[in-house]
Amino acid sequence: IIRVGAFPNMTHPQAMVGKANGWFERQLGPNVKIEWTSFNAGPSAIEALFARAIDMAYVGPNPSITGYVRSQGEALRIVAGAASGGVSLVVRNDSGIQKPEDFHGKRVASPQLGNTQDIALRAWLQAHGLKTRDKGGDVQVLPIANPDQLTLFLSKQLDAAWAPEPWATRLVREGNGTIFLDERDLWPHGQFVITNLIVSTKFLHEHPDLVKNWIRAHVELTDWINAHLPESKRLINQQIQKETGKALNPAVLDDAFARMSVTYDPLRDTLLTSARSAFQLGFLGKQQPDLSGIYDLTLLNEVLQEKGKKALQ
Amino acid sequence: MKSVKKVGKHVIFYAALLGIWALLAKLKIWPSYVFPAPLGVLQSLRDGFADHSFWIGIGVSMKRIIVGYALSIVLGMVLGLGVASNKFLEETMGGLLVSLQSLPSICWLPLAVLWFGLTEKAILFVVVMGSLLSITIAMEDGRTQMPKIYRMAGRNLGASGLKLFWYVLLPASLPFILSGLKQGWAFAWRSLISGEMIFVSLGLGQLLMTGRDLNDMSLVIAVMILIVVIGFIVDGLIFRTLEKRLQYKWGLTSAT
Amino acid sequence: MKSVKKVGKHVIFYAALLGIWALLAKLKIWPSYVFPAPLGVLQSLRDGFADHSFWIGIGVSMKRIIVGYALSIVLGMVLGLGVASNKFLEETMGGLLVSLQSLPSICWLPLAVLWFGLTEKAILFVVVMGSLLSITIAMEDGRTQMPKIYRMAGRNLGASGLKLFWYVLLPASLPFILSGLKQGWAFAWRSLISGEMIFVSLGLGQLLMTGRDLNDMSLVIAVMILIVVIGFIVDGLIFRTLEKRLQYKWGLTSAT
Amino acid sequence: MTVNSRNAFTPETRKVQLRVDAGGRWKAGAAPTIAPLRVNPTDTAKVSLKGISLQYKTGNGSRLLALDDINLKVSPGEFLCIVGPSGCGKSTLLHLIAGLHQPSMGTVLVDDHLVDGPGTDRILIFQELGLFPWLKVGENIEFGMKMKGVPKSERRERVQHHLRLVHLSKFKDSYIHQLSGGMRQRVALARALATEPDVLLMDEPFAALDAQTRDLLHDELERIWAETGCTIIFVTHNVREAIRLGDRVALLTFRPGRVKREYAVNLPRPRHLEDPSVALAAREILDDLREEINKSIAAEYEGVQA
Amino acid sequence: MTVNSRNAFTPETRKVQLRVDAGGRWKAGAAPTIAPLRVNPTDTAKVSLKGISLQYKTGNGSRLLALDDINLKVSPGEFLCIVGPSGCGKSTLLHLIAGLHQPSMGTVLVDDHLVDGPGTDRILIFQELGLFPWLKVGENIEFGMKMKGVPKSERRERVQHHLRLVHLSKFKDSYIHQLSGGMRQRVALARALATEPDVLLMDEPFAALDAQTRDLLHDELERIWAETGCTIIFVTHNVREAIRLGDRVALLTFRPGRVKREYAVNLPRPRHLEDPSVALAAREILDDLREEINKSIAAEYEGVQA
Ligand SMILES: Nc1ncnc2c1ncn2[C@@H]1O[C@H](COP(=O)(O)OP(=O)(O)OP(=O)(O)O)[C@@H](O)[C@H]1O
Ligand SMILES: Nc1ncnc2c1ncn2[C@@H]1O[C@H](COP(=O)(O)OP(=O)(O)OP(=O)(O)O)[C@@H](O)[C@H]1O
Ligand SMILES: [Mg+2]
Ligand SMILES: [Mg+2]
Repeated sequence: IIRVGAFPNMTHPQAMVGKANGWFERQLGPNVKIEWTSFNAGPSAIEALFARAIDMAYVGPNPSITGYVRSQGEALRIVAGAASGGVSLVVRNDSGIQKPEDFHGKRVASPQLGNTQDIALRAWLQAHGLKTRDKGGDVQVLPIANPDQLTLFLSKQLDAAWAPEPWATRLVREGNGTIFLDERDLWPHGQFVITNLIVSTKFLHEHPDLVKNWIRAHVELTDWINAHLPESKRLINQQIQKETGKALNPAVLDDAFARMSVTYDPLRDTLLTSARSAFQLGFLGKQQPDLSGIYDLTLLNEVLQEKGKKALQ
Repeated sequence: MKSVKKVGKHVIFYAALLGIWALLAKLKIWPSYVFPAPLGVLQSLRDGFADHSFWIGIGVSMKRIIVGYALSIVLGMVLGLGVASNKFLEETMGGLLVSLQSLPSICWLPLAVLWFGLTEKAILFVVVMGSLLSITIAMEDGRTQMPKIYRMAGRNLGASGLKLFWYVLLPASLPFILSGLKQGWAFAWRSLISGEMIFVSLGLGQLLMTGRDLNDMSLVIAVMILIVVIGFIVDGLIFRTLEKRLQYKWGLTSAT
Repeated sequence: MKSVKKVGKHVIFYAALLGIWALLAKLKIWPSYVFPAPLGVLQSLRDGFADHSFWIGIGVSMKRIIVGYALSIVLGMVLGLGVASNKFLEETMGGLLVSLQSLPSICWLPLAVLWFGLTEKAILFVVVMGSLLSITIAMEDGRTQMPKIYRMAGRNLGASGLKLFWYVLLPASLPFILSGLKQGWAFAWRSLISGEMIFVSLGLGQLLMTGRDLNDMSLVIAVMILIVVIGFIVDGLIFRTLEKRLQYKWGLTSAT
Repeated sequence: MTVNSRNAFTPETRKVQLRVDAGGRWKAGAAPTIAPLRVNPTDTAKVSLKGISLQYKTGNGSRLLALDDINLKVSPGEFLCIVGPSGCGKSTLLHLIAGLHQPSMGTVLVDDHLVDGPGTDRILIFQELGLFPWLKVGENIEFGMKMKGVPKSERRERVQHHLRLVHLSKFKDSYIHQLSGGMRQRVALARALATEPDVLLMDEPFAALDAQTRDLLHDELERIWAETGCTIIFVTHNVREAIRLGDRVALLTFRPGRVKREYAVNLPRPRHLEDPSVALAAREILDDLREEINKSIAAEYEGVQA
Repeated sequence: MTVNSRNAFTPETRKVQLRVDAGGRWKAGAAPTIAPLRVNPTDTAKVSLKGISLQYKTGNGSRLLALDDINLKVSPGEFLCIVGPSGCGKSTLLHLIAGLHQPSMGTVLVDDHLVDGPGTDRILIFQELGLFPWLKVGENIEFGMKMKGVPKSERRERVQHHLRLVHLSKFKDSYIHQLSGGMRQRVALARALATEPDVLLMDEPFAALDAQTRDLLHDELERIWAETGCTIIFVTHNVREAIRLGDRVALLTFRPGRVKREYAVNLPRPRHLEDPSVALAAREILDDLREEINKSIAAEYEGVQA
């Protein structure tokens, strides 16, 4: 048995497609039973992992880090990447923002205090010489749940938002916004992690073969998705519809997908960089967390080697 | 005759509500994404029922709420009995009931997952934790605020211990318990919605979450309407019936 | 003497709870990051108070809960009066009270943001919507389930309309209202926690959310303890005092 | 020696008259004491009940006829006592006059106006008292005046006065549950008297009082009645008390309640409960009553066999 | 002609004896009717109160002494009536014997056992009745037997029997609020009698009944008492009723309640309420009572001036 968690969300493409077309079942064979659980948010998934209710999960980098730190490195390991990109800074069209300096005195939202986007936003502002209110400056950073961001865009109470997909696209389409900045532009090679695959340490030790098989299927599926994008998007939407009762607008899905990429590369550096700036901004506690052990890419590299692909560090 | 008139009143009332709503939506004070018109919500309702997601949602959630609520009542009463019968428990637990009941369901989620894993039981646990104490509070209030004469008469006629509780204290505090059952029902629903956030599980809570996550206000309102309608039916079938019976027995309504 | 004994009982009770908790944590059935030991929570409490975040959280949340709860009571009573005095409202609204109260706070968040933006008012709105109907339900129950003789005696002595409500129906249903106030208090807290999730607003709800987002169980439990302690104090200072007064007046306690 | 009662009440309109003969003994049933009922149509009545009947709903749709075709006229300033077997509908009748129930048939007129609700002109002392537990004794007595809008200083004075009347000054600040049964009854009495109604409806107001206290309160009630000229309808199960107080006594039949007979009480006031004349007068009514009770027992056995 | 009461009660232990002389008239206060109280220490008492006093808490810490140093012995099978002014502590006394309150001082013994709680051997008919509104009349009557564990078939029979006794067979399935005041009182009576207690404590059980019904129930009560040999302590404000029923009448003083005097009633049974001998006997007690009431009125005026 292997129990896997994921979100019914487009940033979890492998999970969505895999569930929809039974990819993992096929690849892992009839002896392995797969139990999927869908979560609405990272903390619940980590909670479930902590409680040993699941063995494996597709989650964002932020919950992975907190989960790792919180358990003093005991509970989990990142074993592969899943998706990259898909985050943008959207400004409201009539907010008058044209260039970074225009952010003075504006209200900018991030989804949650101290999460990846929040940190990226703060770091970006800092890099452009803008100070947030809590540091004595005049840019107001407001952690607000994504749906509320849209409402506030519409009621003109918010000037900009650092938002993940599909929200960035919806802010553009429905909230009268424009992409001011695609976060990919800030990173080397235009890639940074948005979703990765974590495994409970215990499970990893007890069933390395299962995990390895999973990673193999995961890598193959990633390649398949990239080769069959329209089909994949259809499957993703179908699966989202099935789980939440509501499909995404296909146009939104298309736009959003264009701003992200599906990859098995965990993009280790981007996570560590992000964690570093998080610490510098005062999150993640008083001591610099030691994230050295968060990755366990041995299995991924073995798989890649088998396939004759380049190993990752 | 009378019931025709009553139905008429209801029709007028809901028509008026709908009218105001439609008017507000027409005025376009707020964009329709945030303040959808009745038609949009109707569309959502139709869609939801058409693709079965509402039927499934209602079925799944109703099952959970019924089981969870029933458990709450039983456990709430058992706890109430415990508090009532044990002076030590009364003095210590008694003062904690309200404050424990104030804890939001979100506090119980981690424990639910920890103890029950990702199962229906975890959701039930959240529902039970959310409404159980509400029943106990009502029982306590009933027990301490009912006329003293009933307890005295019961004891005088030889009731004591469990018998006194079951045959005297409980029925004598029924008006309070009934009120508590209503409040408990509301707590149970709210907790269920929280509980269904543990993992994606098809219930109405999930639909509500989806609506909110997608900022799809028509969906949110459609689910709200479902919850209200279910509540209305349950209220009418169960609480009002119980109340009427009680009012008849106790002579709280006019008899002419 | 008596109060010394009572304090003693409390000490024993809480010590026992703490003991069980410590024992469970010691046994390491669950890893400490899911089931923290008392010491870990104590550490969180100390940290929280040391960096003032708990003080601020308590202050901010207390202010909101007091204002919101007070508003709920007033509005709940006004609505209760409306329902009580108007047959049309009674027949139509009356049946909706419980089901509307069942709507989780999450339903009100979008409206709160829409109408009040990111202000304190939005949070207060959520609190009020969360607890207001609970008070109204209690008033309705009190009004319909109190002994008929009080209403008859009041009318006989010349009370009618608002006077009847204020001088007879309200005091006569006070036992129910008191019970409703407790339930309303619990609803208010839960709604506050939801409301504080709208935006970062320093309150205890925010702290709880942070704890949950960071999977920091010690922080979650620390905040839970704060909420329980606040509830305990409020319960003791307000509800118990009111209850004792009422019990004394109505002669519900032993007089010897 | 025939003595007319104090107030302007015409004995001819009554069915039965009770008189004392020269020797101070009662002659009951003798020719002159029974006169046909002649109602003068121009009589202004304070309270008049016309063809009143009332049904109570009992379980699953069945009904109980509590009062059946009651016709009664009470003149202004009259003191009418109502007696009858337990459960015959006396309290129900007072509720109707107080406007707390609506009759199933017939009309209740007070001052020739149709009664369709309570009014401060008619105050009822409930058999169950209906004191307010959330108010102190003094506040209970004050309540009716407060509702009427009597100014505060006057209210305070009248509360004091009525407290003294019922011997409860010391209990002004007590709550109801701190009183004994008889004390509660006296509070209810004081509460009703303090509002100074036109029509006072009293439902066994002295049932829980000891003999002496009741005697004293009889005197007080009589005095107040004489002073204020109010109309009193007084329900009691104590026939002597009815004769002690009433200008007229109406006897109700066993379920359903009908007016079986009315007695004009032509005894000089002040009367006393232990007066032989009162006792003697009570005999006749008691005999009548006995007949009714026997009916109830017959009904009982019939009920069991049915 | 001195007639001893029916049961084995020694008249020497009473302070005052009421007798009827050969002419059927009362001699009260004459030398032989007053005898010093001689309590036989070996007497087995069914109920004995020793130095009982009871304080009620009233507002802000003050206290009201309701009973003060009550000493009373009730022999097995005795019928003791207690009379006294309103608010003197009669109900309180019964509550104490029933074990519903604890005395502030002194002890209550029943069968030489200390009373520290209610017991099914002592059933009290409350002045406020305390019927259960959630139960039907029949179920109310059944309640005590159910608690005692009487088997169902027997219960049903006894319910029927007692319903008939109080003439309420037709109301078996009614709820309490559907009954009149007097009917409720009869239900309470039936409920108490149905449990067949050793000691029956009755707090003005007939206060709301019409004269005839009360007469009938007096007879029934007397019959049951004679048949079962139970001990009855009967509180009433009606002195005649006390003499009609009691072997002995204890008169309590006005607040605080003390035993002012005890009267042995040496009248032949069956007695009747309207017997001249009963009326005559009542006189003496009434005079005593009057004294107490006057005290209460004096206290009243004092209270107002203070
Ligand atoms: N709320 C009610 N519902 C049904 N029946 C009722 C109700 N109230 C009274 N009754 C019935 O109506 C009849 C008359 O009751 P009522 O209280 O008027 O009698 P009453 O003459 O005052 O008797 P009592 O002297 O015992 O007080 C009784 O048979 C009683 O059972
Ligand atoms: N719960 C109480 N708290 C305070 N005082 C009380 C309480 N109950 C009774 N009392 C007082 O105790 C005294 C005796 O009351 P009790 O009811 O025993 O009188 P009673 O003899 O039964 O009078 P009645 O004939 O009027 O029923 C009264 O003065 C009363 O005010
Ligand atoms: Mg009556
Ligand atoms: Mg009493």
